[in-house]
Amino acid sequence: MADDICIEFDDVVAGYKDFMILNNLSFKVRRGSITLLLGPNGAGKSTVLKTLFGLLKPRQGRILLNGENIAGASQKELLAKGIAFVPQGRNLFGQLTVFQNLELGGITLGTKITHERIPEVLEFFPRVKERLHSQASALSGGEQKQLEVGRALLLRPKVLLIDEPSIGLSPLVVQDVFKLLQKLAAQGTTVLMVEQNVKSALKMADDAIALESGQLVLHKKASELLADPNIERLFLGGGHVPGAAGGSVASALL
Amino acid sequence: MSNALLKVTGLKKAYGAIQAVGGVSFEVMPGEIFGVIGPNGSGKTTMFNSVLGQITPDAGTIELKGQNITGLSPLELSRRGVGRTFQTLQVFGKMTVRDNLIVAAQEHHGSMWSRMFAPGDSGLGDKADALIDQFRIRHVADSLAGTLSYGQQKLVDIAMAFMAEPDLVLLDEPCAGVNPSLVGGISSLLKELNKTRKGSFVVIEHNMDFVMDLCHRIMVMVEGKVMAIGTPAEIRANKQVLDAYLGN
Amino acid sequence: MTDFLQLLFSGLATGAIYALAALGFTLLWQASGTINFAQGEFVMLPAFMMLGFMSLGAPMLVSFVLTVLLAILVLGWVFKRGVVDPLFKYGMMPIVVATIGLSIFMRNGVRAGYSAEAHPFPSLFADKLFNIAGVTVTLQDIGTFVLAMAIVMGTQAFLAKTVTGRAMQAVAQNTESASVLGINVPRMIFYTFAINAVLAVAAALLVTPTYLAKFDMGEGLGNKAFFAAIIGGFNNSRGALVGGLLVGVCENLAAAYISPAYKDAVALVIFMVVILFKPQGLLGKKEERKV
Amino acid sequence: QEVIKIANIVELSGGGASAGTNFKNGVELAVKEINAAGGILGKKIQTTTNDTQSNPGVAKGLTQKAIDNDVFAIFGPVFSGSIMVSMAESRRAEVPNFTGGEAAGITEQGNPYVFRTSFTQASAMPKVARYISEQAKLKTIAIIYVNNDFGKGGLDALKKALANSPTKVVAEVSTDSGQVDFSAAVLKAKQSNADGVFAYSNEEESARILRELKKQGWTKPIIGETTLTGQKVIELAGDAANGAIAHVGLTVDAPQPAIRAFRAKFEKEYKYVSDHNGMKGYSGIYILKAAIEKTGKLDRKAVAATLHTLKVKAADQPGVLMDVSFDAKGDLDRESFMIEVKNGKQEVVSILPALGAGAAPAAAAAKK
Amino acid sequence: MNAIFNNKFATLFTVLGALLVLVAPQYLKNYGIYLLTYWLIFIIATMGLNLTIGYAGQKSLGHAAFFGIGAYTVAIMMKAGISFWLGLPAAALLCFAIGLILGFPALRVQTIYLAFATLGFNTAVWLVMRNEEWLTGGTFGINNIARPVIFGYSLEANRPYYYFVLAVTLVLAGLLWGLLRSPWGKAFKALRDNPIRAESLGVDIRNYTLLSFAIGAVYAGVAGALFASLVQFIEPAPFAVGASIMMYLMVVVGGAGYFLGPVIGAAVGVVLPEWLRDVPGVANWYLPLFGAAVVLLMIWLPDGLLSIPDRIKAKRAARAASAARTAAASRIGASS
Ligand SMILES: Nc1ncnc2c1ncn2[C@@H]1O[C@H](COP(=O)(O)OP(=O)(O)OP(=O)(O)O)[C@@H](O)[C@H]1O
Ligand SMILES: Nc1ncnc2c1ncn2[C@@H]1O[C@H](COP(=O)(O)OP(=O)(O)OP(=O)(O)O)[C@@H](O)[C@H]1O
Ligand SMILES: [Mg+2]
Ligand SMILES: [Mg+2]
Repeated sequence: MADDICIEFDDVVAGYKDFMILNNLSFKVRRGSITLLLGPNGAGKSTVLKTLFGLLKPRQGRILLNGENIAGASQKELLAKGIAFVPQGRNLFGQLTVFQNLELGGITLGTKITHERIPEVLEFFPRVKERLHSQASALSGGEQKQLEVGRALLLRPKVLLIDEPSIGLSPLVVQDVFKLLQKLAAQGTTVLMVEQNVKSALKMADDAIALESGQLVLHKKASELLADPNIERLFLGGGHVPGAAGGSVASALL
Repeated sequence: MSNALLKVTGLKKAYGAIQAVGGVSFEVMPGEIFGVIGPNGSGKTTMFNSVLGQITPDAGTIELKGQNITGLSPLELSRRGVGRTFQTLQVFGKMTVRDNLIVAAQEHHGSMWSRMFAPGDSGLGDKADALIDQFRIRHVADSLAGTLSYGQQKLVDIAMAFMAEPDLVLLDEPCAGVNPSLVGGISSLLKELNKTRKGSFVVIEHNMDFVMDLCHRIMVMVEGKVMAIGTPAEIRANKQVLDAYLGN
Repeated sequence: MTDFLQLLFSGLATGAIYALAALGFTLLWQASGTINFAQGEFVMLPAFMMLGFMSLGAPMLVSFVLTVLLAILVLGWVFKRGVVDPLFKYGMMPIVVATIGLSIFMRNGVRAGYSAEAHPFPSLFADKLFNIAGVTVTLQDIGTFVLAMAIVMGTQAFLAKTVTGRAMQAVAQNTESASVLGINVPRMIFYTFAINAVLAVAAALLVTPTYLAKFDMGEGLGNKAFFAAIIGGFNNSRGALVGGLLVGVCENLAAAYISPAYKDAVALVIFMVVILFKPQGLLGKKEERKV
Repeated sequence: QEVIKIANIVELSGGGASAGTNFKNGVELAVKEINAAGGILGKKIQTTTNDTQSNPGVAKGLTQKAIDNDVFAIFGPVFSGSIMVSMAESRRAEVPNFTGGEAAGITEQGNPYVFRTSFTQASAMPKVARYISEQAKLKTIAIIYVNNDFGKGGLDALKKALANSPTKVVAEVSTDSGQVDFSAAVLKAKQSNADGVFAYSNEEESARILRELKKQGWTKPIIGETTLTGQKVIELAGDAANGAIAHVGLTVDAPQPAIRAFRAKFEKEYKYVSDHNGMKGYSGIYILKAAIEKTGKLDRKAVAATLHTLKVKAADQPGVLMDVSFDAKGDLDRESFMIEVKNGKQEVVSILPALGAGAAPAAAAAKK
Repeated sequence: MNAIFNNKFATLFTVLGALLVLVAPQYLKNYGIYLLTYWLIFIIATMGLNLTIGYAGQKSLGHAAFFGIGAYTVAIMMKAGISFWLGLPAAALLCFAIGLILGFPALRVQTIYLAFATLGFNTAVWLVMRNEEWLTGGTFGINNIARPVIFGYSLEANRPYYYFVLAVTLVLAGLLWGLLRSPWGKAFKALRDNPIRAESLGVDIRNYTLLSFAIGAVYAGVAGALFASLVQFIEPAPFAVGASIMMYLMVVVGGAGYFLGPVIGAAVGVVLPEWLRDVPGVANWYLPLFGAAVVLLMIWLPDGLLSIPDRIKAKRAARAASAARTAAASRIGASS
């Protein structure tokens, strides 16, 4: 089984300056699987991905990729090892055109390969294709997200880190993207994905990891979790009003 | 139909050759929760921004409670009791979460001159604290909003829109990036405000469970045009909408 | 008419000088999102370096090459490591103030350590006058104009047409995203400042014969260049050329036809009008969509 | 009092840096010599130097600082604007204050503690005017001046001096300090069809004006004041400086032996040729020395009083460079020169007598 | 904002500082007092700029123009025989009005483009000061400006004038403090952080923008008026663009958006170079040293000197938050 592990967090402590977000976090991700990272807002999911991709330096612990410690490696090195990252929020170069954004996405590949692959990627995202020579900042929220996902796929990564791809995407596009990820996984790509769209994500994922306050609270097969009667309570709020202090928000306002 | 709260007629906005909004008309009734859905790039956000004075539409009129508000500034709209959230995160990054909420409502209390002598929190501290608790951001209440996670910032943004108790709130993808348990919370909040204060809402959202459960009526936009307006059940049953947007 | 042409040509020559200095501003703005208030001093220092090499007996071109190397090291690498790297992530204000400090340091350092006098500087071009239909121009004027044009166009083409150029711009627009894509951010920043250093040396070579090598030559030059860059458009290198030429010509025409005492005011009026009606400058790109 | 403390308050940075640095170097050279020769009345001189940044507000503060430190005399600032402000302080403290400023206003305030080291524009410009209208016989003249207190002061003084002469001022062209392109200014002078041009600006700008005049083919007389034909200007303007004529109060190229000696010593010490500001500072110290020695004691009030009637001969006190006399206002009087640049060198074309020496025009042209 | 007074250390610091400012002049000679007065005047001017830049986020590079307008207003009025006590409010009012006008470009353009526009304004004002000799004395300036007399008591000497300026500084600081702790303070910050969001929440960004300029300008104008009668001579040079840039430097070095930032910033800009003059052996190098010091200060503390307490506080808060997080995490760990 051991050589089946693609990514391993071993006792990682990481955070922003003196604010430690992840405290002795350990988990493993199987090669060729789609692993979901779940948890409430502020749990530290994005921090996990940022640490993995070297944007935050871990204070302690090891981060293993195929058994090799990659803690402290530069983004360029990580990309060379086949990892790609789609961060949360807006990550485009607004004043450059859509096409130029794609070109920069392939900067580690060289211009020739990039230009060959761009049309392939655009096939998945017709909206983006239509706007190829617009300024990136002029795109709608969802179009921008599509462009970002496309930009990462250009690299044909072996490991794809993707932070809430569904933000801003319309349902049909979400389905398409999920299907695409499944196809990639089937071809051997390891996908580590953060999602709040828990139900649909669980349906397409293999494994699920849940974080809370930077702590691992659960690591299960996605199918098991989906079948778990507690899932409603855990992730979906069960439809009732949240809030530790009790009382509804509305009453607070009145 | 003249008693509509918000009435948009023939709204158009083009960017060069791209007709982002191509003649949209709809009405929102007092006390209504009105959903807006549609594929990416169908012009929802552009429609919002035109209604809210953020951009100038090429054509069309917008009426609020029967008064023409076309071309009014966002400020004027806020004064007339229209609140909003943004699709992109828009918080005050270098202010604490609590101050973010306080500043969201303070300008609705007293005149500019009287505010010069008002207490620092304009007496809004309790209200802010209540919302902070409801949105489960108590532990970051004194952090600078810019250092919060994506979802937390989104929550701050939504909470801000409610601080001043507007009559009409336009929300652009409020659930994006928000944990499902809180999505339920937002839904309940809107319903409750709708019931108790007759608050009206226009919501753009790609989360169908949320929209279908919450909205009284839904408008579907495709390619800058209205494809359909109807109750959730009607929309769910609309073949065209399924093909263009919802899938399966 | 002859008078007008004389003013026009002289203005173009002076404008070319402004353009060269302004180019540094637009380059740094596009490729690093910073403003270097020591830009004038970045031209002044190489002028003294070249003088130094020449006084040691090196011929002009050799001095130029040596100065380019030295400038890449000092104004490029040291500046990047010492000032830009630690401040880059804090936004514009600290860098602006640090470069103000740097300009005071460089200007007065040269004064205290070397000389408060103006020193003549040899021209790249022979001292030749051309008289065309009553209008006199010097070879220096023509040469400066042509070279300035070429340098500005070259820089603009590099930024807009090459992937490296765009990667440099990408770093300025969104540093984290750039590194996520594997763009070597430190290297791009180094390129930016190295190119800026080379441009500064080139500017020094062309400008100093007219401006004279003096510790405070950067002050006046920097101010004019700053205006020129704004008028032309901060985020477009061709803007530097247009802005520079416009300021040069307007000053001259205003001095002759309006009022010499208020000639700067004319540039100023253009400037205000541009700012108010086209804040991004004549050739500048529009700001991004924000909501 | 063991030493004689002297404060040097000069422009070492900002617009006046060249002038201030020269002035300071002159002062320090003189002090070094005097100290080496045993000081004044057996006491050594101690100087402190402070930079005004060419800013009057700072100059005022520094003058107070010098007074707080109980200095015997103050040298500087050189800039007229600065001395106008700072001399209120030295006056209040009754400390003799030597300045390089040339604006007429300085000595018109009735301040008994301020003394010049050079001509005022009010005394220099009549000489220039006389040259323009009587010797060069120009009917009309265009004036290119720098728009600051120095340039405006000169312009006003010259216009006043020309008012009763046959020469008319047909163009007044304002330029900026630090200006680079003088094509419009020269063009305006040309358009005025004047018989000659009077150029009045700082050294570097003067050089640029000369170059532009040459470029635009100006062949009529070019006349100026000290700054037009300075060593620096000639160095910077090259060929273009040839033919320029100026009235110069102090010049290192003057044929007097004391001045030649000074030139050599200064160049040896600082590795460059002094300008007139260096001479102002240098001779200023020697004037002070002469005044103290004549007074016989280190009493500021008495020394100031002495200065007001002081006459020093270069033969007795070579450091003053030329025979000099002071009047009750603190203005000085001495010979001056008309200089022409020939083959890149200053040449004295005539020596103009001191005003006090009678108005007989010096006919003899002294050649170097 | 109130953190600075909550902090015991800061309170101590403030009290000590206050004592120093009150007592020190008794032991200083003229020059020392002159320098302190200079410093206070720049504190007033940069307090205003701090409001414009640090709180309201409007990038202004034209502050010295107001400083000059204040100085010239008082000087010209006093030359015309009008009392300083009429001149001072006139200067303040005039600056307020012109400040409002300068605010208008800020409604159209932001960030660096605004900095450019204000820079242009400064140049224009400077040109008028230099060229309109009939009004401003042109490059000759205006000399012999008298110092005011208060209740028959002359402030001509340096020490009384110092205390007078100190009193003005304290009053103006108090007013600004009150303004910033009121809802206005938050509105300014909201304008700085995100004007688009602010407007949609009912913050009248137009009024606040204009007022941030106008109030800032009033402070500069009052400072200018005091400056004119401190130096007793004015000419255009101290009000040129370079001076605006220096004031900007002072605000940022002290800490933009920190109430006491200008106190430190003005000390760096005014007192530090004077102090460096007297460091033995470097006299000729004091300006380069000053420049280098500014660069080093920025590299060390990009948010300004007054960010030190905030840094310490942030560090402490981060540690506490980390601890809280670990505690929360261990509770979760126990339950699952
Ligand atoms: N730049 C930062 N500086 C300081 N603290 C930060 C920063 N970014 C995030 N944090 C803090 O780290 C914690 C975890 O953030 P993270 O972005 O990892 O959360 P997340 O699980 O991705 O949440 P979300 O679902 O909202 O995206 C949050 O409490 C947040 O306040
Ligand atoms: N400033 C602009 N310049 C050019 N095109 C624009 C601009 N703003 C919007 N558009 C275009 O208009 C169309 C509609 O954009 P809009 O943001 O309104 O879409 P949307 O319905 O909100 O989409 P999403 O669901 O992805 O947020 C898009 O194709 C977009 O590219
Ligand atoms: Mg996240
Ligand atoms: Mg949208």
